[in-house]
Amino acid sequence: MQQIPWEVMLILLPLAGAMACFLWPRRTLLFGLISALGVGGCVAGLGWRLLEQGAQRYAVGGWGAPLGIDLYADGLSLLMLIITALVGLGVSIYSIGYFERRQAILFWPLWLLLWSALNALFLSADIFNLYVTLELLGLAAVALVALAGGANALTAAMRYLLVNMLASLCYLLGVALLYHNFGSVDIAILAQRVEASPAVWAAMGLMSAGLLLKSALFPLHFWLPPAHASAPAPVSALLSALVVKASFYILLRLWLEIFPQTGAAPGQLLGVLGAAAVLWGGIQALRQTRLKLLIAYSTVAQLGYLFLAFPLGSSFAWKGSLYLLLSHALAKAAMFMAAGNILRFCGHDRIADLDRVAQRLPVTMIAFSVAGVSIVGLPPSGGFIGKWMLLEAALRAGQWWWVIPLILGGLLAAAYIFKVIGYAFTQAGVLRQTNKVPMSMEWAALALALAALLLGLVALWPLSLMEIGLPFGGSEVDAIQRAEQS
Amino acid sequence: MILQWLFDSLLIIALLWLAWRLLGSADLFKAIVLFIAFGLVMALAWVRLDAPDVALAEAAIGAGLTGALLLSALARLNDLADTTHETHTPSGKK
Amino acid sequence: MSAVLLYALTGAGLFTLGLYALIIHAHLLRKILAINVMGSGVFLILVALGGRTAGAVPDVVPHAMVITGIVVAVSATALALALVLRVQAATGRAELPEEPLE
Amino acid sequence: MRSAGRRWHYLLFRWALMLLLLAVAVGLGYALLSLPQQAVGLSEQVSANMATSGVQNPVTAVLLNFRGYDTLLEMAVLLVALLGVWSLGSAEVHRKIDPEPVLSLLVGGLAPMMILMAGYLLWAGTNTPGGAFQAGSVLAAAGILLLLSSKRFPVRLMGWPLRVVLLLGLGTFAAVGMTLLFVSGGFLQYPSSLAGAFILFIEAAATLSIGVTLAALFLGGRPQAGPYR
Amino acid sequence: MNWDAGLPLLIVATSLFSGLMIFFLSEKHVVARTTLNLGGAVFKLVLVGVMIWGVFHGHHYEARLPLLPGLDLLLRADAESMLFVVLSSGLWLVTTIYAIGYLEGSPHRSRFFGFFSLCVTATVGVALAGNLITFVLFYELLTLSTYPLIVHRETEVARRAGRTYLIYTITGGALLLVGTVWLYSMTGTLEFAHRGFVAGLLDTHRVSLIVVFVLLVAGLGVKAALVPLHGWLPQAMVAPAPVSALLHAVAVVKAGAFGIVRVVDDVYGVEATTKLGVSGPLAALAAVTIIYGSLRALFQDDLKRRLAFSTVSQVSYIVLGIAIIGPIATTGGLVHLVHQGVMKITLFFCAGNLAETLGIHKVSEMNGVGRRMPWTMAAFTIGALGMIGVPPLAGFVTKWYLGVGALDAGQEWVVYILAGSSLLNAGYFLPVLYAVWFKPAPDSWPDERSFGRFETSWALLAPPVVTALLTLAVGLLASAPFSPLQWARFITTLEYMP
Repeated sequence: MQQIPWEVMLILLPLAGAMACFLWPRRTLLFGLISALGVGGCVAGLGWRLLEQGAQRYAVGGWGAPLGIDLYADGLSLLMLIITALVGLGVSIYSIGYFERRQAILFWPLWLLLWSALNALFLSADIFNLYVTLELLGLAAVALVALAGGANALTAAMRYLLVNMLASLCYLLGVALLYHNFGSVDIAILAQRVEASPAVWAAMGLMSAGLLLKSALFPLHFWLPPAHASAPAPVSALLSALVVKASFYILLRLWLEIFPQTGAAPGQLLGVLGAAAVLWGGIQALRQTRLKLLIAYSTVAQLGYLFLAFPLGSSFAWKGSLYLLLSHALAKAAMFMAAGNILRFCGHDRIADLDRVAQRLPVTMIAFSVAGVSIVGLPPSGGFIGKWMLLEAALRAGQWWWVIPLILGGLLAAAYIFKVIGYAFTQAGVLRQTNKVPMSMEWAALALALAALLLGLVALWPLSLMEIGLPFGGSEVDAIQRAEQS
Repeated sequence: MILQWLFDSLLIIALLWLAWRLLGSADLFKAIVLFIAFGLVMALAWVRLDAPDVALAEAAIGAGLTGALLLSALARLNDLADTTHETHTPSGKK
Repeated sequence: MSAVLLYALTGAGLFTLGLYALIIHAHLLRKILAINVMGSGVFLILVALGGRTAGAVPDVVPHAMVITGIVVAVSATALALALVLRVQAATGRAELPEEPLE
Repeated sequence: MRSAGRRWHYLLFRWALMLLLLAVAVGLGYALLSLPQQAVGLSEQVSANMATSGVQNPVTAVLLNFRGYDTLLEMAVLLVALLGVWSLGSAEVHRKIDPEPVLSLLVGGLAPMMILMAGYLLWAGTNTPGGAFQAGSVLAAAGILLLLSSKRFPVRLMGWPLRVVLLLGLGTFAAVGMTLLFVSGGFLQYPSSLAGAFILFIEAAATLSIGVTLAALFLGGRPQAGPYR
Repeated sequence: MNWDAGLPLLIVATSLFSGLMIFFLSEKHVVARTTLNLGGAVFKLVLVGVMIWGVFHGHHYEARLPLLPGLDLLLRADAESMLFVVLSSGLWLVTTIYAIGYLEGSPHRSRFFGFFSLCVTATVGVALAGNLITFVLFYELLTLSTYPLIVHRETEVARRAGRTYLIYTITGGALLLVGTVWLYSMTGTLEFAHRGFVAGLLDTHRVSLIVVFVLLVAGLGVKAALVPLHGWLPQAMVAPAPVSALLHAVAVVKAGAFGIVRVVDDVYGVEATTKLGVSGPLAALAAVTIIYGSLRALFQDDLKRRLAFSTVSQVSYIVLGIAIIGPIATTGGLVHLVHQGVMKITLFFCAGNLAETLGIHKVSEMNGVGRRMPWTMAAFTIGALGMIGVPPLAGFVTKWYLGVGALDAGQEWVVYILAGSSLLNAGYFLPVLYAVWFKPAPDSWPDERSFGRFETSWALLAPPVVTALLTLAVGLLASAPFSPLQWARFITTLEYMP
């Protein structure tokens, strides 16, 4: 029996949806939602296959690596695809009410192309193909930011575009070095052939620099707050939840497969930068007076956590980092949507003037608070599980100092989240002029926030998916450690 | 052989010199013209490196189209700069 | 040293030269030019190193990659130029503000 | 005082940057020199599979067959760039000044020739240098010349006909890929006997799309017709 | 579902469910809200009754939900948890009735009662937690659900109090979390066990264990209001009276004290606690808190503030009893968990009644109020005398056991602390009682409202009377079976059994 190649469907379906939206602009909503649901179905199909048969490799064109391009799906890519589909569905529903028609006919094709790029990126096993998907992703993201119009959004988009182009070139140069050293651009083949050499070091430096720039690791985060804060709310959600994660995903893959034997120093450096990001982003978020900027700086901080796994390097730490990534994606998307609702409702997002929003937009406020719980890392939430795993990994590895940023970051996050919530509990007068917020926008935010919360209660399930294809190496090490100690 | 070396060195020096000049030029128009020239020299380099396909692509896209895009953007930029104080268009949704 | 490596080194030079200009210059058109020069440098490295084959025929896979790269570059450049125009229209300057946002 | 201080900072920054980049360049150069003398590229695999690729030009074989998926995504990149430009504003339809008569005359002669040349490049691309991208860009150049020389853009064609042409390349590529999925069981897996025909078909569509897309990018905005007005 | 696993879940879920339902009710649905509130509370109490019966008949109630590989969310009914569950669910019912009366006609009641129910959910979760991570989870949930209650009035003062509360408790929660993870990374388990689960590491990880102990106690001490971590408690008295009752008697400070009990008894075990040398400093800290709280209470004119400092002092009796390390003192500490709750809730109810009915907030305004509100003030008197330790009231039993326990453990200094503290208690309560009963009443009260037949509305009056009677009962019937004292002794035997 011939198997349906879900991987290919995942890439082509949103692509086809984008083309249909472009061709029939009056039907964007229909095509957009069909694509969103279809992608959800394909992810489920792929997940089912992975559960039954383990990691999958698909040779596009039948050539196979190294000549052709391979698609590869294991637990890591599957989880990224699932989270993309979840956030994507939420954003799609949210966008129905958010955009007026003129923007909608541009938003939908761009968003579906972005989705296609994300899926292609998470499925690619080829570092040059990853470059193409990165470019597709970056350009679509820039176009979506610029959709907001206005001087802030335009300058932010411009900065974002330049950063993207620069980062992609750095990455491409690294690809060139790797290809010419080992004669392949396939990750698995490179992983077999790679051995430490100056070229590998240079490639690691260049590719990491490019990808860190795109993932906005401190101090390369300067472009992120303006871009994420000035984009339309659903776009902010996509950028913070998924787009920055995409480059992190590539970095993770490279780090796990190609650069494992470069020694401990680079990992420690990334850890230090991550810790700095956590603290700096938290402090900056606390200082902001506008809600969307606060959330954007919170993203800077939260991205920092993900890098704390690099110095630890154990499979448990990687999983914790990935878990944080997943829950941050859901929570942050919910948060930006909630901010979008507030912005729509009040006409501004000045935190100090958020009087009585809690009473007027209860669902939105609950969504924000619930997402905040996960961002802070309080139980029971996905953020808590991720932090717990990182804390445990750090203490097990004897590197207790990583506990400090993890905890301080949580306290800072609590401070800036409750700063917002606190303003919602004020007695100030009733707002003068308010706009109606569609119900779909409120409930989409709440659904994603609750999903982030739920991640804290069903951790075993995502954690078992992470085992498919053993992207983080065997978990036996952890099991043995555990057995020894108990 | 020596001719080959001479050609290579000339090409490389031309590339670096053009890049240096175009990136340092005070006049934007001149910079763009130099950039087009740079693209054409790049095309020569591609030919020298036995990459005729790339040479064609570079000449047509890298030098030609990008150059045209840059020139037209510069022209519109100058138009905007001339009229910007009287017809300052507040950006936003159209 | 072979000519091939010389070209590759030139590519490295173009890359850093472009990077320097990208950081130093404020005008957006110059930044875009700088990025294009950087791109040419990367492409040069990619193709030049493909010439280290035994026979006379160079490795063509990097050629295809570079063609892809050139098309990507022109797409990004076109978008960037359109953005520059809009930034100029919105702010009156074709430069990025020092402070991102207030 | 303050401006002097700032200037001093600026100079310091410049020098530090230069040193840093010099270090980068040296490191990069060292890495390049340290590469093995003999490449371990994919030349052998490429030449071994040329026979079944359906074309004679190895670059075309890589671009449209071996790594055709990259090219498919690249067509999407072009579309995204165009959508991005369209989202930024609309293009003027009416020109303020009449095009120069000399230019019009020149274009009248040049454009058909360029279109012919594009066709040749496309055709020749299967076995000699050339191909969809080169042909497409020549086509785009012809389009740009036409745009520059014409007094008024063909508004009537700017609606859905334009969109169809813009999507032609990507759409054909994806559709062929999907068809092959059902025919030969693999995405973009050409049956070797028909590979040449398929590739030419895709390339023809792609050339048209690339040409029109690039010309539309040159226009720098949405055409003022149709729903995207 | 298996009933033995279902019951603990159900006990937690009753108030969770009613809380979530209440959020979606509009302000106008008074009847539906009241039904949900009281229904949830009564149902929970019935379930707790069933559970006591079951535990007595040898049932082993345990619900597990896998959280991480090797780490479960565990709800379990053991002797200690039953003590706290009974206390919190019983007092919750009373407090709910009181709150319904107290908040009648005020805005945002759905929000208030929603979080109120979540708060008790968290407390019951804390009580039933069978391992440290479950404890942490509900402990944090408690923090989150009490914050909206503290800022409920939405005034600037309330918001500042809420902010202070969060700063203290979130920081405390973070310390607790670090301690927990650290402990887990050493032991590989977090499940509460009689005599603890760290004994095997005493030789190898001595310093780490001490640091973890400090972290855990610091985290828990914030809620238990151990000096110097008590700063939030007096500020939080701006909250409505039922919330104060919740903070001081039912939930928050109790959760902290109960956590310390768990850490000493079931995480470290008394043996390890002694061997590590951390019990002495803990006892000293508790003693300092007892004296400091009483001293500060002496000088407060604001009634609720005086009561708040009294709480700071009284809760540390629990910690002191545990830290003395000895069966009798531990019994005294454990039983004070219940006794302090019953007494302090009475006092706060009465303070709320004074404020609601007569607008009295200050001690200096209380002259002669005994004649205007005899029932309320009688309840207040019983609570206050109990606090001082007058026999045969609840507080006396506690102090007796603490004193005897300290002598038994050879720590005479504790007796002086107890005596001093009792003197101070008398010092800040007796003048109030004197003024209430013997000083002449002023011509008019600050802000009097009439409630018809009774001195105040029945919903405000019944709860303090009931809890005052309880104060009397737990003291008088201390040696009856199923009294808190007997239960505490039972727990102690488990811990100290050879």
